[in-house]
Amino acid sequence: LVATVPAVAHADSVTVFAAASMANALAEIETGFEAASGHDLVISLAGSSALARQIQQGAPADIFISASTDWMDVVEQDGLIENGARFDLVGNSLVLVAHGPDAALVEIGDGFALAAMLGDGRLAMALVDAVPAGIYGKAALESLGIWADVAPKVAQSDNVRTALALVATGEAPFGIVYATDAAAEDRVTVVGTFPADSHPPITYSAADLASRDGPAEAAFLEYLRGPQARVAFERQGFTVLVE
Amino acid sequence: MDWLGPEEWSAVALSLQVSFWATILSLPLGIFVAYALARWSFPGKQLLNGIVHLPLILPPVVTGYILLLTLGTRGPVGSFLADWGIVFAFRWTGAAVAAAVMAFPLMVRAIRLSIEAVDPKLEQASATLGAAPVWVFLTVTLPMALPGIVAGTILAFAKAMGEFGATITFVSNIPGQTRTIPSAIYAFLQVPGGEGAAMTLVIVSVVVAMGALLLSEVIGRRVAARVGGK
Amino acid sequence: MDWLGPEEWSAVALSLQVSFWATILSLPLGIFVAYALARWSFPGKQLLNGIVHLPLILPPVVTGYILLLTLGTRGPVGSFLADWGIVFAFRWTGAAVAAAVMAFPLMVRAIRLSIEAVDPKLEQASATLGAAPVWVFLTVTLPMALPGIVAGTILAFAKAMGEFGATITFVSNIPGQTRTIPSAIYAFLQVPGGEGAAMTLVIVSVVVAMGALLLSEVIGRRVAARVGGK
Amino acid sequence: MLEVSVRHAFDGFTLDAHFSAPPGLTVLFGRSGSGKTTLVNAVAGLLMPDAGRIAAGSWVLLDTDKAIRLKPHRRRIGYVFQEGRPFPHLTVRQNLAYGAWFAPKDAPREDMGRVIALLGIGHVLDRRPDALSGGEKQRVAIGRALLSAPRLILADEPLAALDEARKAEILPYFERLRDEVNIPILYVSHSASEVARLATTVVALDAGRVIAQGPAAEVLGNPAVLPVGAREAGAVLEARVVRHHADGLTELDAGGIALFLPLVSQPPGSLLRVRIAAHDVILSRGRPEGLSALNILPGVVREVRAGDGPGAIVALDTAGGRVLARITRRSAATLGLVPGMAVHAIVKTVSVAASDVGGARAHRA
Amino acid sequence: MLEVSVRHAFDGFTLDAHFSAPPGLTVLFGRSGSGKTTLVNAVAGLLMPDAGRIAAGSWVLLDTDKAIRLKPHRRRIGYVFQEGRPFPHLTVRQNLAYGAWFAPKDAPREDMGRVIALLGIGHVLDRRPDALSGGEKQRVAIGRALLSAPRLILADEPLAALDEARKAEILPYFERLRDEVNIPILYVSHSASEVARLATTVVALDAGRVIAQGPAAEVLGNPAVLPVGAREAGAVLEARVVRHHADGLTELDAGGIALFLPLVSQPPGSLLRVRIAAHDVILSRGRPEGLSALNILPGVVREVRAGDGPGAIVALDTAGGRVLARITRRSAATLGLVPGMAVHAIVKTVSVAASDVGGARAHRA
Ligand SMILES: Nc1ncnc2c1ncn2[C@@H]1O[C@H](COP(=O)(O)OP(=O)(O)OP(=O)(O)O)[C@@H](O)[C@H]1O
Ligand SMILES: Nc1ncnc2c1ncn2[C@@H]1O[C@H](COP(=O)(O)OP(=O)(O)OP(=O)(O)O)[C@@H](O)[C@H]1O
Ligand SMILES: [Mg+2]
Ligand SMILES: [Mg+2]
Repeated sequence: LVATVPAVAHADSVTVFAAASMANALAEIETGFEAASGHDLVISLAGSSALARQIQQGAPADIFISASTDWMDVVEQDGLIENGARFDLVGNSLVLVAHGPDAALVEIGDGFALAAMLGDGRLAMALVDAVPAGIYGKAALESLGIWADVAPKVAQSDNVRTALALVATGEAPFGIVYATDAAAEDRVTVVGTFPADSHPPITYSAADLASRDGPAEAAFLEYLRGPQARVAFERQGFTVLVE
Repeated sequence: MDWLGPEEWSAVALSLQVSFWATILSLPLGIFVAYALARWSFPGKQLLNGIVHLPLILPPVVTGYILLLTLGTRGPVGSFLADWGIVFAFRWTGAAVAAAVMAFPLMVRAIRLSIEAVDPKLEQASATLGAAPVWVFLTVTLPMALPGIVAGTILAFAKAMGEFGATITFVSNIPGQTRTIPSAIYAFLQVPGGEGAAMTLVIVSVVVAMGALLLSEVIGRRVAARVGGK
Repeated sequence: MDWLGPEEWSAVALSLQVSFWATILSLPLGIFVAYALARWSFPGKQLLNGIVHLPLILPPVVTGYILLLTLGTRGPVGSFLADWGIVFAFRWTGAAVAAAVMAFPLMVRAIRLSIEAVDPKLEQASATLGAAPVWVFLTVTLPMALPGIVAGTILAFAKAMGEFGATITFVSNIPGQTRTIPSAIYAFLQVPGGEGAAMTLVIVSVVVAMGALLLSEVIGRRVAARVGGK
Repeated sequence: MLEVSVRHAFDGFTLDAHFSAPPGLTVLFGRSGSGKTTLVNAVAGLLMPDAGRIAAGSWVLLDTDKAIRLKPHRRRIGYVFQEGRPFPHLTVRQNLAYGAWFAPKDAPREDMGRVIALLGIGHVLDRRPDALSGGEKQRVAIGRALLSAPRLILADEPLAALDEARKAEILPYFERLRDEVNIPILYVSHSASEVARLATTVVALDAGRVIAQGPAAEVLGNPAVLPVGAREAGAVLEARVVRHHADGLTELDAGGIALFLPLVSQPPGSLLRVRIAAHDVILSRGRPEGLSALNILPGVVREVRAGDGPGAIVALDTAGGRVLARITRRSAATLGLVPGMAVHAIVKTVSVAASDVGGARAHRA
Repeated sequence: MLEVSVRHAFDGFTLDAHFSAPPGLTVLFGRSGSGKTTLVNAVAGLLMPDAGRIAAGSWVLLDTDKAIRLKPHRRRIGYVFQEGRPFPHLTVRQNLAYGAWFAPKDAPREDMGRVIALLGIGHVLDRRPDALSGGEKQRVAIGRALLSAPRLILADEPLAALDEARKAEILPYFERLRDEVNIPILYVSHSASEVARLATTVVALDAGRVIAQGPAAEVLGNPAVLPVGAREAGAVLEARVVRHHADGLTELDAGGIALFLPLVSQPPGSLLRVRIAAHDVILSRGRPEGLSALNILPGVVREVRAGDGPGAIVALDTAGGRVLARITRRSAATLGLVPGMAVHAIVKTVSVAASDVGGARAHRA
């Protein structure tokens, strides 16, 4: 049971614990960063809750990118973040998707007739009390005053991708997912976008963890804020929040 | 009992219901498949064996997704069944199907092992006494394999109680319909500070499953005493 | 083979490594526990039986979380072991532990069933011939229970290959360290466009597990022929 | 008429046996490992032989040439296995009732109570076989087969595990099956007295082949072919019951010669088969006087055959039939026995033991 | 000296047996279900009885009063099970070698090749028990027990599944174990000839209790206590080999009386035990002439005991020892037998059969 992380003379490595929904963007960033810096980037992708708990339990992570600000708060309260080294990385928006390539668009506003549109069908969402996309979606429906009507028709998945799959397969006629996910799925149509003020801002935040500091870590934080990373995030449909 | 809210109680009741039916209804097929694998040789036997084990090998999400694609209302099997009024999507019946599929390999393995342990000489004796194969099976093989059937059933029940990934992927999490204990626990664990509520449910599910386990041990001991000698 | 990138190959290799060690190293304990449950009666037997079945009953996330809390670097057992240089947290060894724990009930049940099917009269015969209990076990019980041991091992291996929830919760999803096939599949499924890559991995894991299964059937048939009569 | 012709090769053992058995009870006789169980299994359908034909009259159980291979459960066989094989998960009572569940409802049926009483297993009916003694298990196995309303009984050393007294109780039952119920029986046995008493026909097996077959008297009277040693030679006489005497003896008439036996239950007039073991016969030149032996059969020496050892078999024609005497070569010389010489065969009453007396079923078939 | 005292209650059956056996071979004799196997299991340690004490000399196997309960594997017992119980997962060869693996390395050991030859299982050594005949399985079980270098042999009807010829081959082996190797043997048997030949002591069981015990001659010579029917009564004489004759007979001397037997292998001078079954003896008032029987023992009637049936047992003191004759009451009356009367016992040479001759081991212990 020997640690297998090799000690490389010059190149350093940095371990990033990141929400799984960042996988594509981070894959692109990894290639760019490793080429540019010569450092090694290790990315562990899982749910934010699992990652946060692991960090609490002493995971060898240098940087945490959370899809939920709540879990970032937890990590911060435990004093696991280097002072001030937390920042909002990217944002996302919430959309209503419908099954089929050419569903009619709808106007999303106060009291819009989502419940009626659903009929006997289900509204696919991520877990509304647990998973960020679900929490945001519920908040949006509440602020639009239709949660009470819609709630009995909601089918909650353990993550937003499964919710999307339910719509894609037609199992559910509508779903609430991130714009980033909806964009890449041909079998669904984005029929509307929730107003940004209808839910708390959807923010992926990043933090430098209070662990070992090395040159690679600093370099990566720098890269994350840099232009190449911005391109990568935007290509996946995120809005970049760092200046 | 105020330490469990009504939603949690409904999750507990639903889990029991789902696990019970998942287990009971898959038992006949489980016995049949176990017997076929234990005693017959036929083309495609290894394929059948592989398919039975698939849910064990695949990540539950994948199994759930496959179920969704086939048994969903738009899926080939699902749409056919829907014409007959049998719908699994977003119903507790779908949760039962998911649990049954996930538990099936465990059930089959246990039963198969027990069937393989039945001495064919006793089956022969039964045949000479005029019992047609189906009667040999019912009067000798099946009762002699009871320990494995009990074990397989309990294993399947326990697995069904704990099944989460395939269930939530296939039938989502709808309170009162498909929100089983594991779904509820998962949800609690996703939010900071939810550990306490999750732990309560963990305890409930452990107690229930332990009860089933104890019952099975008692039945198992009776059965073993009856099958005798062993 | 260019249809799998180096990261995926490393996940495949890691899964094999993790499953292999998880299975092999838990086998002796599995046999011991199965024997104890099958043949001894002792206070706390039902408790042991319950604990063994726990990972089946609990959602994998919970099991993973419990492992994280106990075997993590800050956990009571983990920190103790760390003093001895044994670290599970965020290592492939931890993934192996998670897989072993999750697969353990399946392994124990299969072996236990087979041990229960061994005729105690043969064990008695062995004892009269001078074999001390441990030798009775090694020369009679164990070889006669081989079909169940093979079945249990393969079941455990298959389960280990498919294990995901507890693993990712306990040891995260670190490429080359703890990213097994199921974790990789999960990561692919969390982003748009990852389905193709996920499917490739699903196929690889199915092929590997089917290979193991076929092997076990072949071994099983040999063993059954040797144990004879059955 | 049961016709059996079976060829089957195991690794290291080949069974190649052909015989036809007239109605009644056919004993398979042969050393351990000679293929008796294998042959019986083939008849039961538990072994599908490489080639062969098995038929009971027009009822064909197996004909590999015609690809007829009746499944065991269609053969309606009552098979008493050598190892018993009671069902461990059923009580003795359920074991006994088992066969009846599958028998045609109109099949002639033995009375359960009678069989239980006969086998002496009334006190264990509610136990499982695991809590039975070896002999009790075997008796349950016998009962189970008998109660299944079989069309053919196969019994593989059914009485080997039993004591003499118990054997003596059960043997008459097999006789009754043979004579009254008229079920063909294939019966494996090592015991000459069982053979003599029960067999209509004896088939002697050795190394998988039939080395002798024929009526019991003939095969057992022929020490040259008898596979298990000359001790078992003997003759079987037919005799009719004359009367039962008050002192517990039954007087029989064998072709005009009076024979005295311990009381047998058959009424006067019935025909019996009486086995006289060759080694129980003493020969005397003159009519002996003042002996405790009651049965003295005058006869004429037909043949004197000296064996390898010190013994000789003397075949003797009496009015009751052929009698064999096994004496020493020295005695044969001393008495000057030659064919044609008149001698007396002395047989102690009690030498004709209970288990050697059977209801007669002529082996003329 | 093997002392056994065991009390154990099953549901519906209670074993309450006490006996002490001198060195040599002790036969347990009794009807099916009388408790023989249960008793043997208690000695082997497979059944821990409710109460009891079992000791071989100073070596205590069980003493419930002192809470001594030796584990079976510490008892060094060679147990031939009634059902054989060969290990199905081992070849015959491995089965035979099994016991040797656990025997102390310096324990006196039988020669494997010899045992294999004796049992006639050389051709099946590489097979698994499943491919053996019933008798072959039993022979493997015997071999396995004998080759385990045991300090005590328990044999539960070891020869029941075997034919006469095979029995005759194996019996001398048990004699040798009894006499030369000096291992105490507890031997369950239904066969009077086995008992007579082998037994130093006979323990007769009935319904879980010892109803008679003592030297073989005494128990077998006492039809009143013999549990399995009067047919088995007989006397055992000790005789010394005088010479072997060219015509295949061996002349013995039993207290001055010449006895002729088929050739026995013991050299002149050896002491033999010869069983004469009561039903093989004919009594004559005068000295008979012109008979084929070679053995004529003059004697004096000691006792005439009439049984329930038509038979009577006549005990007769001859120079060679007590001889029993089973005759009819009618003959007894006809001959006017009364104690003190001089008669001749006529025994056919060959009535003293091979399996009834044993190397002598006096039962004086
Ligand atoms: N586990 C048990 N429970 C109840 N009764 C039992 C049990 N085992 C044996 N018996 C009874 O004890 C009696 C003696 O059994 P045992 O096996 O000692 O007989 P045995 O003398 O060996 O007979 P056999 O010659 O038929 O083998 C039988 O009546 C049997 O039914
Ligand atoms: N499956 C098998 N494979 C190889 N040989 C076998 C198989 N079954 C039986 N034999 C052999 O065939 C021969 C005949 O066996 P069978 O059981 O018919 O003998 P048997 O006459 O019934 O003897 P017994 O009186 O000992 O029961 C034996 O030598 C046995 O070893
Ligand atoms: Mg046989
Ligand atoms: Mg017994």
